[in-house]
Order: sequence, then structure tokens, then C-alpha cells
Amino acid sequence: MNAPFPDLPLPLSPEHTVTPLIEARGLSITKGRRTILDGVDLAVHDGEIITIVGPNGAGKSTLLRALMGLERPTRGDIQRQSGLKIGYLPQKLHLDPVLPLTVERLLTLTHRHSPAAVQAALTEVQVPHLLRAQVHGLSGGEMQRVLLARAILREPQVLFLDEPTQGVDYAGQIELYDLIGTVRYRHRCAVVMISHDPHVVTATTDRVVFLHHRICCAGRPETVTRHPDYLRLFGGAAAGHLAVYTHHHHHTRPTETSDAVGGCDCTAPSARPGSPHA
Amino acid sequence: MNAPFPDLPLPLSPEHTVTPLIEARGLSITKGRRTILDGVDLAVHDGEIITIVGPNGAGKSTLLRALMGLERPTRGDIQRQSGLKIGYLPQKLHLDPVLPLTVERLLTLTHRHSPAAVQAALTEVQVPHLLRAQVHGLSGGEMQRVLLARAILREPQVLFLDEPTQGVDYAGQIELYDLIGTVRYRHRCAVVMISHDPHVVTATTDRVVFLHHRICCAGRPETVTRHPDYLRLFGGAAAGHLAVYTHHHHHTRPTETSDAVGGCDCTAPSARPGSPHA
Amino acid sequence: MLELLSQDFVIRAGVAGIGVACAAGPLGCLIVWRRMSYFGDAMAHSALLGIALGLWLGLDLIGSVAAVGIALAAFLAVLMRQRLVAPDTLLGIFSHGALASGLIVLGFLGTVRIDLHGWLFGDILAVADSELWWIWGGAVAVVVCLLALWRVLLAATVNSELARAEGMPVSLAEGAFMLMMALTVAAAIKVVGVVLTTALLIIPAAAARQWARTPESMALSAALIGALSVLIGVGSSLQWDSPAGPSIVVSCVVIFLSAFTGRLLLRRA
Amino acid sequence: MLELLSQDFVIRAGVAGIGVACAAGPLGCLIVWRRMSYFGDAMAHSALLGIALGLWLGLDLIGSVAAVGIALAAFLAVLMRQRLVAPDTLLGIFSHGALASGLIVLGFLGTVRIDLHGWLFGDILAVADSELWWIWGGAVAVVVCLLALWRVLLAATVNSELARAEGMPVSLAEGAFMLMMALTVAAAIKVVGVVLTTALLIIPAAAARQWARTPESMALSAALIGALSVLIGVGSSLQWDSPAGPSIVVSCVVIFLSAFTGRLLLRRA
Amino acid sequence: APAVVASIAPVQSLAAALMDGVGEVRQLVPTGTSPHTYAMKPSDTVALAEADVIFWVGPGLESFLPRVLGSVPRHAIIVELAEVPGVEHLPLRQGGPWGEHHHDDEAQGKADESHDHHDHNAAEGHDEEHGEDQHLWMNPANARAWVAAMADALAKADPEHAAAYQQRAQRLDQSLQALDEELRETLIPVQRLPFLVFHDAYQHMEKRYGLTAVGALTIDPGQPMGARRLAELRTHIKETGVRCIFAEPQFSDRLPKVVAENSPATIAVLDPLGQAFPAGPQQYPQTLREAARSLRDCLLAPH
Ligand SMILES: Nc1ncnc2c1ncn2[C@@H]1O[C@H](COP(=O)(O)OP(=O)(O)OP(=O)(O)O)[C@@H](O)[C@H]1O
Ligand SMILES: Nc1ncnc2c1ncn2[C@@H]1O[C@H](COP(=O)(O)OP(=O)(O)OP(=O)(O)O)[C@@H](O)[C@H]1O
Ligand SMILES: [Mg+2]
Ligand SMILES: [Mg+2]
Ligand SMILES: [Zn+2]
Repeated sequence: MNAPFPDLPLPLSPEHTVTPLIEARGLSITKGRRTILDGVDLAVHDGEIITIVGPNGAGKSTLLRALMGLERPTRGDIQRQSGLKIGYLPQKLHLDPVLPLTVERLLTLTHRHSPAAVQAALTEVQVPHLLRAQVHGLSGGEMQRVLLARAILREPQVLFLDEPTQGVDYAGQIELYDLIGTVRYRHRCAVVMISHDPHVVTATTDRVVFLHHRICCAGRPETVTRHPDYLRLFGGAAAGHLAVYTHHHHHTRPTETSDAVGGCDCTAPSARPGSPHA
Repeated sequence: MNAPFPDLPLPLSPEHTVTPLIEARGLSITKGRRTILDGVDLAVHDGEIITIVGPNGAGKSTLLRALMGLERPTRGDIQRQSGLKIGYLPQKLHLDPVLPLTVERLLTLTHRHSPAAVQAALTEVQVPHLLRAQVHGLSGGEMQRVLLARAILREPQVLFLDEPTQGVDYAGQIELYDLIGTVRYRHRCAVVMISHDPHVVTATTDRVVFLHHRICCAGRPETVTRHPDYLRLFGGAAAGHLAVYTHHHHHTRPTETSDAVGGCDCTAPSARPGSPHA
Repeated sequence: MLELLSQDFVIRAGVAGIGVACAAGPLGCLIVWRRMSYFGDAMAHSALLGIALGLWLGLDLIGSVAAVGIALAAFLAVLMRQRLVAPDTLLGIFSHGALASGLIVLGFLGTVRIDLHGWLFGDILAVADSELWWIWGGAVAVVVCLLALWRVLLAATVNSELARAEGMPVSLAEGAFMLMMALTVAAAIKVVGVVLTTALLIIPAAAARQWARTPESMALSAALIGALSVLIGVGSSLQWDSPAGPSIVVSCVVIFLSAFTGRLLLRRA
Repeated sequence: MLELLSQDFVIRAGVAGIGVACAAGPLGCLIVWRRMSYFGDAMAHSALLGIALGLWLGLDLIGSVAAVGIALAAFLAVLMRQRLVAPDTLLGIFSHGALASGLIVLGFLGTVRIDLHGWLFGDILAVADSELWWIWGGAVAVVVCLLALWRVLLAATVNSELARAEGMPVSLAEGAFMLMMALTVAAAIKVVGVVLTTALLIIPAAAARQWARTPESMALSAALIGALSVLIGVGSSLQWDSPAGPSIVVSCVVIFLSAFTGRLLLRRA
Repeated sequence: APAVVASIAPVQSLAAALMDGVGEVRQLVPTGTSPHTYAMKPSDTVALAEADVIFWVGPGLESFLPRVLGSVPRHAIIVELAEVPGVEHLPLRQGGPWGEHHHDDEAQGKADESHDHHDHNAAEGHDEEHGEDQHLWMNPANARAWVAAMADALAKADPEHAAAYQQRAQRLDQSLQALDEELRETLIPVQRLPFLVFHDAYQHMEKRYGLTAVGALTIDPGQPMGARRLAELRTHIKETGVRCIFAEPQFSDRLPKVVAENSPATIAVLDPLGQAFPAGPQQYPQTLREAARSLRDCLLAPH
């Protein structure tokens, strides 16, 4: 499935001057004796897709949760536009079978939606037949699709997706990323997404943030993907994948060489997950 | 990381006549009014790596659990060698923080192991620094690595891995699959694995089982990957990926054309997840 | 039997029981989902502490019972947020702590002219006419409050973080819920006794879970099952002269067990 | 005070309490992890049903109490496997169901005047010399059984499917555990009363959770905290002439609250 | 003087009368507290351990005591008052309406008496007294038998004052006799007037003075009651013309009120333990007098 709006105006570039929807300044979070985030600055503007990449345990999920106000910063502060409509797909969600819940009901859990809208959202993630299924019987991939439908259904201003295609089958992954790519056009929704998939990083994204406790580098995908840390994270395969994928996503924007958020200066000892943390 | 035993004898081919470790015959499972598995025949022999592929909701996890005896078959039967040592990495695992647990303790949960062995297993999955971390603070990818270490540590005869690299970063995924590929050489351990990753299917596997409620086709990867259902599942990208990946995995065995478990005859209406189930 | 049925205290017991069951159905579902099944027990024991403190400090007993109950609920609402100690354990700690402190305070008071258990074992057969209005008024108030809070409470029960991220006023709703629950349960205990109150809260909800597919249908079924058990219980109390409260509890349990085995058999077939 | 301390009943109370605490520590951890905090309550009420049935059928009371307790434990072990009704709710259902049926049976017995609750209020100050041997023998037996079953029980508690897949005899161990728990709790209730038994099971475990990092350290700390509370409780009971059982419970609660706030403060700092 | 411990208020009062001027009598269970749920304090255990004489009624009433008595090794003289010679024993009755057509129920009660509430003490060796009404002190004649036994025990424990105890016992016996007469006189006018009690605690008084109790709401205040019995009681009070239903101060009067509804019967209070009166020699006579006065006042009041 290709982007259905190929000739819509591009999303605002990150340099724009309007106030951001969410802005974190000097954000640090420590848990016990471990520093998980250290002086992170990040602004989310409407309509842009930001992908956060980094090795396991880099603090990506923690950053996402902090942006939503679910983790209290140890230092630094976070400004959110008041009344911001947020959609969230968590990395893991445990649902207790003690509470009976159909997919339909899960989709209307926090806000009311018309049955037609619910059905349409499920169709978009290709599981329309699960409308009346019990959520605790869903398979891993089905659950992930349903959760994505739920997050999108609300027509949020910012969509936070923590590894949205975990456990989704291959064909589904590509289609879901296409879907995510089109969501922002519908109502200028910003997307902040975590992904370990190099294709996503390069094909769907306006801005890539390479996080390893601190932001090692951030900017347009074309810039970040040339960074040695990035290449190390995605192995030798990163370059090869690019070739495979770019032909598929027709709406990928032309390469821009200006790097929005400054150059890459990852002085962290190493981006490998095996390295000792603070 | 390449296979450390390139010149060891190949694992037994699936045609061999010794009794299988586990054998399912005519396995059917229904839940409520839905048929999840329908007449599945599958044998697991020692030392082989079987990858189960299929769209979301195809019944892959259910099949795995049935093979381990965690789901009761509605029809058909399953024979397991008595006293079989099994290692299991479930698709999702909910750990309750009410119970304090370090990674070290989780690794020795069901069976005793020496501290050195525990440390070595964690090093193999590249998280040696997490030895004394509390499990309920682990990130998604860290948890997955720890669980893989746990499953392997036991030196099982059969290793059941349900999407073992979910949430693991890109470089980690490649290394973990290499690790899984070498496990069987250590003590003739069979691996039954579920994966949505086309590279794994072609590069690490002796036998691919394409499941969609019933077995649509099964056999050597080279055979299955030419099947139209397979191509549909993995999108147009499947062929392209092969090119990228085969150079990386030096231990991929030469193509054999004989198809072990008969030809492909997927008469299921469609392998797409959106299709109505039974 | 027919003649007995028309006795006014029987009618009152039925009407009161059905009123309590209607409020207890949805409330009990929330309690069961949140694993706070022993909330009634904790409230009862906190009432003992309230009485003891009231006697000691010479306060109005109703007031001191309410104060201790509300303090307990507030404390629980805060402690429920941490995840190292499960809700059932917390309730156990508070309930036994309150009982023990109550006994100690009473011990210091020396001569006490009150039967502690009498406070807890209200009797549904002794409900007065005036109380019926209170019960039904209270039941309607509880249902209205629950309707207002339902979406937030349910979302917070399914996943508190998701609900908070999506901008629901979780803390507020949970605070209000705890307060409402404390008052309702305390009032119900006073009228129909602690055993019947707790039983009407949790057993119909557990029975309803056997076939419910949505939270709302579970809440509704729980209320209906509760009302049905009240009718059966009061009826069998008339028939066999069994104690009324316990008979209602036992009919709840019987309905639960039938629903449970029914589901097992259906799944087999 | 010193003179009082040397009173033999004080020494017996301390020795008995510490014996119970040592067995209750690890047992209570398992109970808390499995969200069965109200197991003691359920056993106590099943004992009431046991007495009522024993009186009705003219059986030996000890025997019928044991039989009902074991039947309840077996039933629970089976029902615990389904996931639609949480353990705390199940315990609530059984506990209230048993109490209600006990009351009904007693009602039919007519001329029996029995204060059911009298059975439940053992008194730690009334422990006899001979009982000390039973308590410590029982405690040692419980600890030995737990050592034998520990790995399986713990694995099943963390994740029952993982444990079963990896070939652990989960059902067997859980059955044995339930049986052992039923017997131990029933015996402890008889000697030191239901409130103290339940409190010594769950409160030290909850306190230990605040700093424990492994299951084993939690079990050990729980035993130590329990023993400490017994000493503090008996001591303060002597000091202020407060009832001994409740004083021990209150010292448990105080230790729990200090551990809890201690952890909060440490995390802040 | 010997250290004397008495379990409940009426016993303490009688003992205190005997000990008047010699020593104190420690009462174990505070007046108004249920002996069943009583949690002991160390001072109680000390008192028991150091007691020379212990007076209690029996395991049917102070169910917590046998365990304590068994565990505190001491050479004290323990007097189980229910077993004292000369005490009149009455079998337990059933809750609900009593009368002609309920005789088979009582017979049934007798047949069942081996399964009564003390059976749990059987293991501890107290299986003698089956299904008997333990409210023995409601009959002054029983109190006289108690006083004799108590004086003997005190004399044995404290031979020095033996004569004084016997003297006091004689005086006490006379005043109990006088009390007996006084109560009889008080109650004669109401002998034929039917009434209902909350729990069956007054059988001894009733038999002694020929009163006409026609039923009890319950046999045990801890047990909730059935709807049928409640309905029967309501018919019964109409049939028998009950004018008074007696509630008890520790227990809620909600159920008595329901029974009295739609009938001319009024609610009054009877207190078998006399919790309104301070402990001491006068507590026992005050309790009985107050009970008799309450019976008479209510039953004779114009309706
Ligand atoms: N409560 C806690 N106590 C100690 N460490 C914690 C706690 N919570 C999280 N951590 C640690 O913080 C680090 C960051 O976790 P986070 O979930 O943000 O990682 P992530 O970047 O999302 O990783 P992944 O890609 O694996 O999901 C991890 O190393 C984790 O172990
Ligand atoms: N208890 C249940 N009741 C009804 N349907 C169920 C139940 N359990 C599982 N299912 C259904 O069975 C199907 C197979 O589930 P399974 O977890 O085996 O899928 P899977 O192949 O592992 O999918 P995935 O790739 O998404 O993990 C799913 O469609 C799921 O909805
Ligand atoms: Mg993460
Ligand atoms: Mg699966
Ligand atoms: Zn009495």
C-alpha cells in the first residue's frame, strides 16, 4: 500500500519556529544508581514523525514515557501544550483476564467512538474480523494491530508508538508503517516512534534521534544513517537494506543535506548494549 | 559473528528414521467456535532447526505450546520422548513485581546452574552487566535476551523459541540468531522457532513450516520460499532480502531440492491475516 | 408459604437486599477486577477501630467510624499505586492492623458496654421502613456516581498508565471511587452486616465473569445475580427457617458454582 | 519488667510466637506472591463449617475440621488454575460461603449454643508447655517441606507455564503446598488465633518485600521480621499490659510502615 | 489474704462479698465484654498464675479458660461452679416460640445433647456438662450453693481466716435467701403474663419464680435468625398475648423491634450480666433486682 496522499504538502520541517507540542529540556532520569537519561533535549512539533533509535536499554521507552508524563524527571523539565490529545501504544501491555474485554470495547476504552469508526480502524490494521473477539485470546501480532488501531482511532495530536510492529508479520509490518506514515496527513498528527528496524528509520521518518542514555545524534535520516554509531547499531546490513527499501516507499522525501539538530557527537563509550551503564 | 563450528557434521536431515523427539499427528485445537489448528502433523528430530512461519493469528504459538504439552489437543495426539529436556522462551511473559527477582535468580529458576555458567550465558546474549539487575526493571530487549539466555542455559534437547528476538535491537538480532544456530552443535539440541523475519527463515533453518491453521507447506527453506503463499506473506521484499542476507551467514547449507514433507498444497482460502477464520 | 411471603419484614428484607445487590453489582465488579475483594472486611475492622477510638476520646461513634473509614480509604488509595505489595495483602495488613489496634484501645478502656460483633452482624430481617429509603437512595446515588466515573475507572483498571497518558483524570476518579466505596460499604455493613455485604459485592461479580464478554455486561449481570440470590435466599429462609443473611450468601455461592461448572461443560462440548 | 520477663508464660509466648513466625515467614511469602493473603481467613471459616458439620453428623470435631479444611484446599488448588476469577476473590467466596453454610447448619442443630468465633480467638499467652514442642516440631516440618518444594513452587509462582514446559512437577507441588498450608494454618489458628496467624503470615512478608532482591532473601527477612515483632509485641504487652496477640500484630504493622516509608525516603534521596 | 480470681461479674460479686475486708477479688473478663472473644493481657495471666483460688462457671461459658488453666501450672484451688453440688441444672432450649406444639422440638434437643457446644472441649477433658443452660446465677438458690462451695475453697486456701469465711458465707446465704424472697414477691403479680426474651438467658429465673416466657428470639446472640422463625414469633406473640419483648444492652434491639411491630408488645431491656453496676459485693443482688424490676415494670405497665 502506498501513501494515498503523495502530493500533499510536506510536514513542517523541525526548524520551524512555532511552539512545539512537547518540549523536553535537560531531561535526566535516574533509577536507583543507574542514569537512564542524561540531559536530553527534544521538541515534538505537529505533523512530524520522529523515530528514536538506540540499542536495548538505551532509555528509549523511558524517554517516551517521560514525554507523556508517566515518568517523573529527576532533573530538567518537560513542557506539554495543555489539553494535548495523546495516543499511546506501549511496549508491553498486560491485560488481566479477570476483566472481560472485547476488542471493540478496548478500542473505545478511554474515549467514545462510533461503531463505524471502530470497524474502520480495525480494517485499517487488517483485523476487522476480531471486532468481537476477547482481548485475552488474541495472538501477539493481533494484539499489536488492535493496539495500533486504538491509538490511531482517537485522532491524537501526538502519537507515541513504542515498537509498534513487534510480533506483527512481515507483510503487516510494511503496511502498518505505511499507515503510520499517512496518519499525520489526516490531522497534522505528530508521531514519536521507537523502532529497531532500519527500513523504518530511513523510509518513514522526518527526524531520527539516536539515543543512548543521551542523544548521540539527531537529524534527518540521511545524516544520521551515515553516522558510525548508527552503522554499528544496524550492523553492516544497514546500507544494503536501504537499497532494498527505498524503492518501495514512494513518498520518501528527497534527501536534504542540512542537519537540523546539529552534528553527531556521540562521546558515549560505545553504543553497544554490552557496555557498562552509568 | 560467524558459526564457530563450520566443519562439524550437518544436523540429521528430516528424512532420517530414528524416532523423533516429539511427534504430533493429526493435531487439531478449537477454542470456542474457532478452529485454531486443523490436522497438523509435525515431527521434531534432534539437532534440527525448524522455523514456523505464518501470518498473525495463524496458530503458531498455539502449536508450539501444544508440542510442549501446555495446550490440550481437541483431536489428534502428541508423543513426547519421556524425560525430554525442554527450554522455552514464551512470546509474552508477565512477571509480577510482588515477587522480587534478579536476573541471576531468574536464570536458575527451574534448575540449578553454576554462577560461572550463568555469567557465561549472559555474556553470550551480551548483557553480562545485568546479572544482579531486578527483572521488573529490564527493558523489552534486555528481557528478551535474558529469557533466551535462560532457555539455552539448561542445555535442553529441544529449544522452543516463540519470536525470540522481539524487541531486540538490530545488531543483537543477528547475533542472537547466530547464537541459536550454534546451540544445536553443542549438544545436538533441536530448535523449534517462530519468526516473522525472512532472513532467519532462509539463513538459519533446516526446515520451514508454513502454518495457517493447517500446514500449508513445509520443507527446506529453498523450496518453501518459492511458494506463492510464502511470497505473499513476506511481500515483494522476500526475494530482495535473500540477496542481502545469504552472504552474511556462512554456515548456510547448500541448497537441496528434495522437499522433505511433501509438496506445498495450501488450499486455505488465503494466507492473509485479514481473512475470516473458521 | 404465601402467607409468610406477605409478612412485611420479608418484603422489607427483599427490597433492601435487592437495593444493596443493585449497587453492589457494578461496585463489586470494580472491586473484583482490582483484586480488592476483602475491602468489606477491611472496612468492618476499621469500624471496630473507629468505635474503640470514639469511646476512648469520647467522640460521636458514627463520626469516628466514618473518619477512620475515610482515612483508611485515602491511605489505601495512595498505597495502591506502588506495585511491590499487592492490593489483597494491603487490605489484609490494614484490616488486621485495625482490628488489633481496636482491641488494644478497648483493652485500655477497661469496661466497655458494647458488643463488637453486634456492630458487624447486622440482620437483613431487621431492616426498618425508614432504612429502605436510605438503601435505595444510596443505591441510586452509587449507580449515578459509577455512571459518571465508569469510563475513567474502567480505563484505569485495564491499564492505569494508558489511561493517564491519554489524559484521563485517573487519580481524581480513583480517589472519589475509594471514598464512595468506603461510605457505601460502611453503610451497607451497618444495615445488612459485613458477611452479606462482602458476599453481595464479590460473589455475583465472580459468577457474572463466567459468561460476560464486556465489563458493562458483567456489571449488569452481577446486579441481576445479586438480586436473584436475595430472592432465593429470603425464600429459602422462609421455607426452611434458615438464617436469612447466610441463606442469601449460600444462594450466591450456588449460583457461582453452577455458572462455573456450566462454563466448563459448555467448553468441553 | 525484668521480673515479669522471667514469667514462664511470657517465655512460652515468645518461644511459641517465634516458632510460628519462622514457619510463617517463607509460607507467607508464597501466600503473598500468589495473592492468597486471605488464606488464613478462609481456613478459619472453613473450620467453623467443619465444627458445624461435625456436630450435625456426630463426628469427631478435630477430624471434621481437618476434612473440611483439606477439601477446601483441594478445591482451591483446582480452581486456582482458571484465570477468570482471581485468587483473592476465590478465597472470599469460599470463606464467606463456608461461614454462611456453617451458620445455617448450626441453625438446624437447634439446641446448640456455640460461639463460633470463640474457636478463632486462640491466645498466645495461653500456650502450654506441651504445645511448644508441637509448634516447633511443626515449624521445622514446614520449613523442611518448603525446602523440598521451594524450587518448584517458586518457578510455578513466577510463571506456571514456563515451569510446566520445563518439566517441573507443578501440579504435584501445588497440591502438596495447599495441603501443607491448610494443616499448618489450621494448627496455628488453634494455638495462637486467626488474627495473629494471618498477620504473621502476610505482614512480615510485605515488609520484607520493601528491600528484598531475591525470593530467598525475602523469605528469610520475613521470618526475622516476624520473630522481631513477636519480641517487640510481647515486650510492649508486658510494658503496658496490652493484650499480647494484638500487640504483636501492631508491631508487625509498625515495622511494615517503617520499611515502606524508609524505602520511599531512600529513593527520594 | 489469698489471691482470688473470678471469671465474670456475678461470680466476682459473690466472691467479693465473701472476701469483704480480707482482700480483693480480681475479675478476669471485664463486664460487658464477651468471654468468647476476650484477648488476654499479661496482667491476667499473672493474676491466674499467682492465684490461690480461681472461680469460674464452666467451659460452656468461659470457653477461653480451659486452655489457660491447663497451661499455667499452679497449685491453686480451681472451682468450676457449674459442677458444685446443689446447683440446679436445666437443659438448653431452642430459640423461637415455646409452647404446647413445640414439645417435640425440645425432645429433639435432648436427643441431640451429646453434640452440643462444649464438644470442642471434649479433647481437653470437659465433657461432663452437656447442653445445659449456663446462666446459673439467675437463680439465687444456685448462688447459695456457689457461696457454700466458694467459702469451703477459700477456707482451704486460707485456713487462718476459715472461720471468718464461714461466717460471711452464712450471712451471705441469709441475704441471698432474702433476695430470693424479695424477687418472688416482686414477680408474683407478673407470673402469668407472657413475655419474649432476646436470648435464652433467664431460664433459671423463670423456673424459680414461675414466670411465663413464651420464647426467645435466638439461643445464641452470635447466630443470625431465620425468616420463618421470625414470622412464627410474630404470630406467637399475638396468640399468647405477649406484652413485653426484652432486648439486651450489648445487642442491637433491631430484631426485637421487628418482632414487636404491629403488635401491642413493647420493648424493654433485661441485662443478665448487670453491666450498669460497678463491680463489688452489691453487683450481684443489684443485677437480679434490676432484672426483676424491669420484668415487673414492663409487664405491669398499662398497654
Ligand atoms: N526500575 C528500574 N530500576 C533499575 N533500572 C531500570 C528500571 N527501569 C528501567 N531500568 C533500566 O533502564 C534502562 C532503560 O530502559 P528502557 O525501557 O527505557 O530501554 P529501551 O531503550 O526502551 O530498551 P529496549 O529497546 O530494550 O526496549 C534499562 O537498562 C533498564 O534496565
Ligand atoms: N482462548 C481463546 N479464545 C479464542 N480465540 C483464541 C484463544 N486463544 C487464541 N485464540 C486465537 O487463536 C489464534 C491463534 O493464536 P496464536 O497465538 O497461536 O497465533 P500466532 O500464530 O502465534 O500469531 P502471532 O504471530 O500473532 O503471535 C488467534 O487468532 C487467536 O485470536
Ligand atoms: Mg523499550
Ligand atoms: Mg504467537
Ligand atoms: Zn448468654
